[in-house]
Amino acid sequence: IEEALLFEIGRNDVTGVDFDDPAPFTERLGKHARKSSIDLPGLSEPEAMRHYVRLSQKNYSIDSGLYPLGSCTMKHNPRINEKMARLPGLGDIHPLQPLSTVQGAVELMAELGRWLLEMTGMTSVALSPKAGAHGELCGMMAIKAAVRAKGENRNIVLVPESAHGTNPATAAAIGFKVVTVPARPDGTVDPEAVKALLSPEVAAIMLTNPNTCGLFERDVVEIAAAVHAAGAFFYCDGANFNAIVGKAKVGELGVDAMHINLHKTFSTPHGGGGPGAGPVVFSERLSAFAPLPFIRVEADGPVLVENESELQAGETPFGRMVAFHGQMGMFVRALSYMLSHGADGLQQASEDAVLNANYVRAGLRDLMSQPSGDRTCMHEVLFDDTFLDGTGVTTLDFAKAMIDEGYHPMTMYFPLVVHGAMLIEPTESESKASLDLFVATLRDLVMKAKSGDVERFHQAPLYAPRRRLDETRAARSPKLKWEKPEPWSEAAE
Amino acid sequence: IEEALLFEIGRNDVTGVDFDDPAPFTERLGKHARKSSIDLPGLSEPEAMRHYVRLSQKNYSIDSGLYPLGSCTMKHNPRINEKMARLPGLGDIHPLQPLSTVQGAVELMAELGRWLLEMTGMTSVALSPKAGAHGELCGMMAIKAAVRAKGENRNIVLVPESAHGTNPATAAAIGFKVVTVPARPDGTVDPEAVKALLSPEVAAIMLTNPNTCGLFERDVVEIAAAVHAAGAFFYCDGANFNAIVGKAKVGELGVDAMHINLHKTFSTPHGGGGPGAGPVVFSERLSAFAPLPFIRVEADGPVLVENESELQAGETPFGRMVAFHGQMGMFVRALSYMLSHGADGLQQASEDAVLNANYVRAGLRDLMSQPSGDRTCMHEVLFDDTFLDGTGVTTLDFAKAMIDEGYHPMTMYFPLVVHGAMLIEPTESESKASLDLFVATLRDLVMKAKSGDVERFHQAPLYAPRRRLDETRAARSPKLKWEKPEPWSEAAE
Amino acid sequence: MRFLPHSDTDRQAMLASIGVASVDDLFTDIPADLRVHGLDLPKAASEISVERTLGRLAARNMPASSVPFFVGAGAYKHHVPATVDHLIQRSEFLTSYTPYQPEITQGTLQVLFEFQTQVAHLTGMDVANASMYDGSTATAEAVLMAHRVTKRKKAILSGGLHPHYRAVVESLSDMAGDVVAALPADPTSTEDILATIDKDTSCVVVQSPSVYGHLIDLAPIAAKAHEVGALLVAVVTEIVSLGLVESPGAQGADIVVGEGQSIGNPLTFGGPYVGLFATRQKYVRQMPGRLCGETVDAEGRRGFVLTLSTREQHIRRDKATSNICTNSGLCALAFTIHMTLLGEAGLVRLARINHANAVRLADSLSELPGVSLLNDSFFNEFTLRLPGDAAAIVEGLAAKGVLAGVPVSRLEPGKPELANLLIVASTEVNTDEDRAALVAALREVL
Amino acid sequence: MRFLPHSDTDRQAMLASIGVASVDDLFTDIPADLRVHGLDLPKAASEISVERTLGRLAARNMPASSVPFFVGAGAYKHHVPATVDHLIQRSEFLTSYTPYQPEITQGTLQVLFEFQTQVAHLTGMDVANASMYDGSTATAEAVLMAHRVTKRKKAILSGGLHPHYRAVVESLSDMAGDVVAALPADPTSTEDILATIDKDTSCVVVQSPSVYGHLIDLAPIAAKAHEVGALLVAVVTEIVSLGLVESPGAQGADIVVGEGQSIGNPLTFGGPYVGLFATRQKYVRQMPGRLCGETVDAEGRRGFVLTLSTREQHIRRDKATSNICTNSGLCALAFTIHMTLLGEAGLVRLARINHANAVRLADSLSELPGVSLLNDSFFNEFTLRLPGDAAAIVEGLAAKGVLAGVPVSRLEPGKPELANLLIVASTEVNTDEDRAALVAALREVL
Repeated sequence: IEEALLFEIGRNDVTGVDFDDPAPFTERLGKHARKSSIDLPGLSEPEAMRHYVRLSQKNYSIDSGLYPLGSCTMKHNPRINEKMARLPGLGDIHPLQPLSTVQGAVELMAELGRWLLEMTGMTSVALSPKAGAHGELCGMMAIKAAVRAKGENRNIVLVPESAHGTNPATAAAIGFKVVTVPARPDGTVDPEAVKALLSPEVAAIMLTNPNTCGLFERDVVEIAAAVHAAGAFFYCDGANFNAIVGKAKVGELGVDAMHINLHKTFSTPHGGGGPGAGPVVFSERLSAFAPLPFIRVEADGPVLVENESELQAGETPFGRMVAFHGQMGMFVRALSYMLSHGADGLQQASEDAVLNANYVRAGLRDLMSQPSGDRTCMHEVLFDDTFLDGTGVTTLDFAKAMIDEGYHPMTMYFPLVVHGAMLIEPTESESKASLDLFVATLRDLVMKAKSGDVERFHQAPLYAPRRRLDETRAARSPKLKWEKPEPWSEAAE
Repeated sequence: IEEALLFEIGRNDVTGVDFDDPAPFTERLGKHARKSSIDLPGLSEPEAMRHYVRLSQKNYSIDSGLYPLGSCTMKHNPRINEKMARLPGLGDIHPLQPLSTVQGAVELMAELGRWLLEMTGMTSVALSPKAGAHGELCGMMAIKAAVRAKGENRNIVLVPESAHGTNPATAAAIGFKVVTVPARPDGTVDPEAVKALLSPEVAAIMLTNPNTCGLFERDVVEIAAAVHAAGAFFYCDGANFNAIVGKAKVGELGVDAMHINLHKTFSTPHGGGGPGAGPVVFSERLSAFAPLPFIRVEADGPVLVENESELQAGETPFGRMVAFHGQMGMFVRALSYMLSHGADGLQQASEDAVLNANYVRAGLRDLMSQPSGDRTCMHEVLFDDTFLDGTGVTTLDFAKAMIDEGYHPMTMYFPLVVHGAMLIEPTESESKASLDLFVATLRDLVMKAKSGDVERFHQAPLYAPRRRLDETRAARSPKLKWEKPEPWSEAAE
Repeated sequence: MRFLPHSDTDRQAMLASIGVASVDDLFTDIPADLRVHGLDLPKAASEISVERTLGRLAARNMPASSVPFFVGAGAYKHHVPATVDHLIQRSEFLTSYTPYQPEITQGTLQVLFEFQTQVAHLTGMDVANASMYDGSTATAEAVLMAHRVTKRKKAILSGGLHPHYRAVVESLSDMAGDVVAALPADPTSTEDILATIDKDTSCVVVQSPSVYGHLIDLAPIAAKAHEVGALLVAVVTEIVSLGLVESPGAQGADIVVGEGQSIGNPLTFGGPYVGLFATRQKYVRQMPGRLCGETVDAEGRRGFVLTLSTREQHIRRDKATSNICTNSGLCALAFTIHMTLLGEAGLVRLARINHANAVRLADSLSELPGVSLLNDSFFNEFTLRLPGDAAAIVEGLAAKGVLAGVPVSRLEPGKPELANLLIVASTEVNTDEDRAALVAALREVL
Repeated sequence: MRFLPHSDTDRQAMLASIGVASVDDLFTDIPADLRVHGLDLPKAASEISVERTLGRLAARNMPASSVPFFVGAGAYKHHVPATVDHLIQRSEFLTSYTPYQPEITQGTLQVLFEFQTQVAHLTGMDVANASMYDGSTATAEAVLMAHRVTKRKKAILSGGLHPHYRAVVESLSDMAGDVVAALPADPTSTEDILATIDKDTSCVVVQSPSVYGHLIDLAPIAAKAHEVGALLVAVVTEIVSLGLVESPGAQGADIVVGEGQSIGNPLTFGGPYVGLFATRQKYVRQMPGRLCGETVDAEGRRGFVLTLSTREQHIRRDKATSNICTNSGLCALAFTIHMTLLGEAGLVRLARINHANAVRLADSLSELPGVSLLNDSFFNEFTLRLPGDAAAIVEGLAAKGVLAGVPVSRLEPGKPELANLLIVASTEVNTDEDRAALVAALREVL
């Protein structure tokens, strides 16, 4: 069933919100009153409800099926978290109302920080970054501030080729030069390769651990030591933290800064692309540079430090990442998730996440190819397209065929170091029965591909709200907003 | 996508709810402790979420499309009503906590009663009935009590053949004999036919107004007078009240009792079959007999009268319909709806409901047949199957074909007095654009039927979660709960 | 008005299509002198204004979750997982009608099939229907059904039956011309119901746990009833009890009715709730209410439909087994989801915590001077004899912010011998602090 | 644990399939001496327990809806229709990922297309992106974009720009080696920004209404900027103002950024909010953030996809226009639904009520002795000079249960000349009683 655009069914004189008219008054807009029409069509409440319900029905979601996007950690989003975020005492407070009236909020932020630090073994935390990439920016700004504080002028950041695109983009955004670290055949970073690149010019290395090939960087301690010995810092991309909560503390691995995607590891909902939240934990070497605002834990309770005028000795924040205090709504959800799991549950969740990924690996290893052989993975398992050689089916075709089987595809063509990569992260939320069905479906698809049933793959998806979309056309002459059709084109319809 | 039964995917040792274990204690169950297993499979929270989300996706709903079920009034269900019903002060109060701690609830019930009485022009209201049919039962019990109080022994109830099945079922449930009143060709009741049936044996007539053919009983005043002259009472089925709110007061039409379906006229959600709420309004002649509990409006505020010991002179309730005080959750939603509309909005809603039905009539009158010719209807329009004569398409086929066009079918084969009846009630919630599309779709289907494209109708629905279901097989050897498959049958699968 | 899609332009265009000049022309069947012009009610209100008005009313009530809370007697404060309330608000469940078109309502139908199975398993019966309005109306329907099955007209009601339930049965029976023999209130569980069963008896109605909290041995009553050709109707108002207590089915009940509110549904001042109704296979065609059954579609795939509707009013009219039409669909959905989340393991644990909390509370309270416990056995509710008028004491405790229970006089007014009795319930929502608060407050007011 | 589906039996079976003896065997890549065994954190908690813990924290805060509330300065208390919050919680929106697979995410994509169109129309610009984190980060990104477009490195910030926004721009520019010329705080709207614009200027950043509530005439600033080849970046933190105030686009702005929280999103102590970002067609390939574009599918049907991603980090890595990845999808959805419910008619009425309430409040407050209003023009927010320290007065009013506004010293600490200034906002949620309460309370504490 097709659903028109709002602009095709709405009318500028229809509204779905009622207001009482204000008593007469004299405007105080000066000469600034709007002269032009805005052209914003409205819908009555029943029409709006139906429009957005029907649109929603064109979406895939975790709640309706397995969502094996590697590196994205699409896990169950508990509704208790949503309920807690909507408590008036948490959802209906203003960031600038007197601090005396929001002490519960400050306590909540302090508590969230305590959990994050215990899980990571780090020293301090910046809660304000708004998403993972924003957390990276925060971490790298702290590193730049630390480099400056030492009076040094290091302008190189090392990034492995398997890294998320945000890593080089972040480093570049604040003027660093990005140098790529080559990967070993199995996708991990070779400490020798790092050492070869280290120099007094190097400010930091940005490493994802577990890495984007689903492997734990087994030489991480050696790399960290070398980086520190060279006077540089170790930034860790925490996107894959879900694999190691309660299993390893990054502070003990030598990390100086790591962002944590609350919307991955701690289940705040992805919402079709956000909002996220990207708190950054710091080692002792970087703690002083954490941005404003931050929570200072004092003897008689936590204090929210907002301005430079409130700083104490040893506090040298590099500035501010964002207006206000960060993603409180996500803090509530994440803390609700953490409290629910507890220490035991968090560890169990990581174990089950890793168990599930390996179970999928075990179910597919005989039919699908792994770039560095069949070895134990962390919370996601990486395949390449070797097994499709000669079939005429590409990774993209294979992924789109999964849609027709009722599944969201896995992450494709990432990491870039692997040809035709397929990165599967089932997460701990999936039951054995769910994984069994998933594995059976994929096995069936592989057999179909190998048996020459190619058309099915090239045509896929057939059973989705849309067939494959023409992305080239979209980019060639971008149509980014609705335009009223010309009268003649209406007549032609 | 298929979804298994809970009993096929659940496990008795899995749970989606955590509890802290109680400290050791000594059981006080006597000899009554359960000895046998219950056999109740559980699901973890993510599994349960997915199971029920996927099941929901197999349902049609108002929020996803027009739902033109005649006599059912499937209108928009505002979410503000849901929000209000969940205020702790309204949703989280116990029916037996001290009345001093629930005065807001009592006030709300009184306020709801005030609105209902003003809209109907009646004298008193019984809020406790749990649904429309339960309201009918309440009304007829009050009538029986009134008959008894007069020392009479009337045991006949007159019911038109076009009535809902609940009318005769209700009368019969409390020992009345049901006598059918024939309809005039246009579906309305002939006062002469009523007069012919009236006798000292007749306790009441049960009339639906507007009637189930979508017509206002134009002789209702004359009928009421005749009924009253014969010493009988006039029960009005209020299922179609949505057509006349703010347009006519049933009290002024001579009605003695009428139930009001809060889940129809006042938009409390149908919920896949309930819960409803069926308050009954009474004329002065019946008010004394209204059941316990009821609200007595006293000088210093409303009082909830729960027991006979609290009665005042002139209060002679016939008993009690239900434990506690009725459907408070529905009272909140209905009052929220009424407050939102106000006097002006309620009248406008009825006008728009009637306007929409007549607009559909106007759009289809040249192609579809109306049993008593093309005349103005109230909030629903009735067609018969004459227009399908000779096509090989039945009313059922036609309705199922609507499913393939993305619509819920209209009410079929009701009222029984019309052959192959199709009763369409769009309600006031539908926009002109929505009705235009609906009319165009039905016109297209009629043309297709007349052009001999019969197979499409016989096969329908093709694009629904299920094709037509075998109802005979279901009834022949009823399978009303899940049974574990025999081992050999598992092996055979 | 935000709920009405038409602009005035739309309305004019539509009137023109219909061929009338004004909306009034559509209402000409209503006699002109009876046409209403304006109601004496307020004008339309914005959403903000509606929230203010209802918020003000809500603020005049004392919510269960805001205080130590021990009120039961047929409705119980349990914790409902957020998942339940989220799922029942999905448009596809909330705004769907009775599943008369099974091809596009398999969601509702499969849920009802799961509900029927869960209720049958819980009660230990063969079949259950797709819900009734509530426990009290289910009980009245059970009595009518027993009359149909036995072709007798006399029901015996135990003195442990909830007085509201008794009143509902009596009111309907009175109108229908049937006989009800109701035993006196039985707060000590000492009545001799066996002695009242005779050859005219169609059914014996026994509640366990009784309204006073006593667990009743149903087996001998079933045996005696069956001996004379009568049925045993077992009533359960606290369905959580079945996690720990033997099922009525296992004890010989012929019909089990109950109130399902405890699972999945909020208190909401008494409604909407969900009535449970289960019986033996042989009586299935005498059951009231909707039934969902399994079948196959035209392609042979499993599917579900409403079935055996020849029992129902929309087919059989005055010959129907009941006049019921609307059931408690959404409450049944909440029940099923909550029960699915619990599973057997969770239900047993929930029941155990309820029982543990009640045992601890009973022990603490009965140590207070002048307070005595009337129960030998109980689940999560028991009856105390207080050294004074229970209603007055409850009011005194409410003023201190503790909701202590239901005075028996609220249900059985005008009986001085019951005036000092208090029914106290404790569930998983009560903390140690709640219990301590009640004990302390009661000590003060006594 | 309720979120984890496996029973121990399941786990054992899975380990066997994998071919390892224990879960520990899956973690052998972590050096043994660094393996953690137990965290110093509490054990798993039931849902009831989580509700108690977080409820206790919530109870220590004073919610906006519980008191007369006049706090603004970049975040505003508006009424969000229940429909909005219901729809954004639908599983299909809430638990979906970034729409990288357009065939099965047309719902999210069409909403983003509607969002982009609404934002473009509101701001009077050609194109808008699919949202940023919030207004402050959108402003920082706008400055970076202006640097890219003009190939200059100096941004001029008006003294009416929200101090937090200024700090965010300064922090990032400092790190990137760019120049920021920030004018002093301008509570009286008397700065001469035109004089500061020179040939090195890449952009002028002006907020209207300013953080002090003044409406700013953007046209002359745009003219002067364009004269020297610089861009005008207009900042709107109260998007409702655009219902009554001329759009920045109509006044010549080149980039419009804003905070969209006011429409559809709760206060939530500052986040998550939704950043708006719109610009001229010619700069579209220099924009940061996601863009949704129209296209067709293999059958020629209209559909939507994320497009122009060659600007983005996941393709261009260190050459991307921004490092942004996650946006504010769900908040943008809330914005779009609320804006759709409002429509132009509703937005204008909403804006009018806001303005009316603020005008009435300003008039009442400025009559108090020693209180003066600094604004000639304003929308729903204005600045007062009080006869004493504003922060202390606000604390005093909070103790009386009135949240009166934002003392300028909260945003600009350590500047004695600003210490007596108070920024006061009033929206449609304020009643006559709220206003009277503020006036009365302020009269008392002065």
